[in-house]
Amino acid sequence: MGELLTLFLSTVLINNIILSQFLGMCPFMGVSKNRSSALGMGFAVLFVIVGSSIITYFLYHGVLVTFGLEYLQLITFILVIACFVQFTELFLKKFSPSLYKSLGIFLPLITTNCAVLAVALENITKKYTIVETLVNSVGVSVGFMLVLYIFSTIRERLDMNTKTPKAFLGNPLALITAGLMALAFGGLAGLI
Amino acid sequence: MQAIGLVLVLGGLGSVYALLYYLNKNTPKPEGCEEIESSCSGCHITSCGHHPSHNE
Amino acid sequence: MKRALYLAFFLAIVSALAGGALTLANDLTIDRINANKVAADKANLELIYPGAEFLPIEGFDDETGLIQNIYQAGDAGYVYKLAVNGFSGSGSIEFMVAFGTDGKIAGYTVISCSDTKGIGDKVASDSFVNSIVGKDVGASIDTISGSTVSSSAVVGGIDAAVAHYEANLK
Amino acid sequence: MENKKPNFLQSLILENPVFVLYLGICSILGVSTSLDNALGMSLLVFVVLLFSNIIVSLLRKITPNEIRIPVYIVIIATLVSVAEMFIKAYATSLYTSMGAFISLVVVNCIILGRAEACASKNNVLTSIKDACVMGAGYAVAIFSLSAIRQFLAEGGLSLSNPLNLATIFKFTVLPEEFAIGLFSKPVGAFITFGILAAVFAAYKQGYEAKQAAAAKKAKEAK
Repeated sequence: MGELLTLFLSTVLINNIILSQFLGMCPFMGVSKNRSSALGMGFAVLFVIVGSSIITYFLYHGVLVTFGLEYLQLITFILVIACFVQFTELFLKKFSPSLYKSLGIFLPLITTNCAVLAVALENITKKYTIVETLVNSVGVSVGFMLVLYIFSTIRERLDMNTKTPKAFLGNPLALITAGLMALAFGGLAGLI
Repeated sequence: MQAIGLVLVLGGLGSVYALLYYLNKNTPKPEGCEEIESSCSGCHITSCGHHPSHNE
Repeated sequence: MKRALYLAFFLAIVSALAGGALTLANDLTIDRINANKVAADKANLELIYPGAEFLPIEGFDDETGLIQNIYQAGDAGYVYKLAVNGFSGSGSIEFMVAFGTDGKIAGYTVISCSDTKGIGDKVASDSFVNSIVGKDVGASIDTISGSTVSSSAVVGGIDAAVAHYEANLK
Repeated sequence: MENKKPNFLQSLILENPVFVLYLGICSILGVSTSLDNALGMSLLVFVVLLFSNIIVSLLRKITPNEIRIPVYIVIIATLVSVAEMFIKAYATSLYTSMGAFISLVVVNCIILGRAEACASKNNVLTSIKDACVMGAGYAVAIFSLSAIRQFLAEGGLSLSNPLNLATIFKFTVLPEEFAIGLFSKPVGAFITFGILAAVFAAYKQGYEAKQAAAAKKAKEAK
């Protein structure tokens, strides 16, 4: 149990998907304008990463390995993740408009998101068991949401101040702030 | 044996993806949500569903 | 509805063709990749057992997930290749440790270490190597002060290898 | 200076896919620690972009319009898988140093973006030209970022041929103790990228201001 906790803590804080693996930068740059959309994005990513990690895990060990088709891993994972996102959006549209109202607008953004694919591939290359796969995917999504939320609170203030030089407005300043956050998160490395 | 597995897996996934993508595009958004525009600024990421390229 | 079926059929064909192209590329490169895999480790294996004949042991199960591969070096002993989570993230230190049939640790070499320069890479320092090689298999190994995270990760890896060795191969 | 089309060099900076359009940031930040990676990544992205543009523009007449994007995603995934196999077979050192970021080129927004914006509408020749321009823009971005980060982190630059590891050139200027290890870490990546993006933005703003001034002067002169 302790080992799973270390895995969880290390994926959330130390090997944070954004700050130390640079993945999920596209949504990070685009959607972190305000806190509510950051949270919505976080939950949408959590749902998609956990769902597609489970499906890809069983698809790989169940189908690809038995047929000896490991080299098809990349294309099958992409198709599975894309199908999963489309299915979720379709399901939300049809059956729960309220949930669609809060999460639906983020789903199209995650279709070809680096983080989702990277987690699915990592579960295979790191030879994780199903429990570790779950812990890893939840940890990554929580780490993603945490950094996105913290960043959106900072960014709201960033856009308000008028003294930033014109060239730095918008994304360049956001990246430098992300660098400072990576420095802060780097301090936690000794935790485990 | 391998070839059958390949055609089954990829053909199956491909057709399911096309079907879901097509169905998804044709199901209208639920009534209260037409006007929600995502807060992301006009970016150039074509893979994002909101990118104009998806709804020609 | 007919249009949807046509679209589904079209993408199915494209995906199947893509699979065919991948199979072709795979057949072209698979033997070279496997040769590279053994070659990559052979250089390090030679450091421990120069000139020995190495047999990769397939299908070992190891729940720690740290053991990458195991090689049998003739009748001299077994060499474990491990990747442990050092200071800078998962799999940041790769090393090999060898257990001789005489019950002693026959060798320990670091293959790659991407931890912080000057701190993390002390796990490859001669003092640390000498503190491991020659010890009995299963004897306790102390970590390096100043780079506890990296060295304790390595020691954890060695313990996992010892556990597997004593359980399956001794 | 009337409002002429920016020459090739200027368009590399003005519409740089990475620093101006912010496409493909994930792979660039992760890989740009050394010039070898930069060379490997820009070649990989260029080759995949070139072939994807060619195949997409060849198939543009028969791809049904509704599922354009899914077809492009399948094509790009296949090309990247094939490229990954060949890298694993012939350039193993590159594979170990770039690792996971190779297969992440599949979701690289530049390739899909160009396939959709350009290749699906033009003939093969324009698509090839577009792939070269975008590939060059990507290479400019990743080489400049990697050069700065490697120079600061290791006190010098080195480039080796990925196929046989022969060092093409290697020089160290700063002595070892002046090397700032921070720049090989994520912190350095973010900050260097932010500053470079600001430099590109400043150049673009300067360029547009000049254009606007020239256009105004031309209008007054009339």
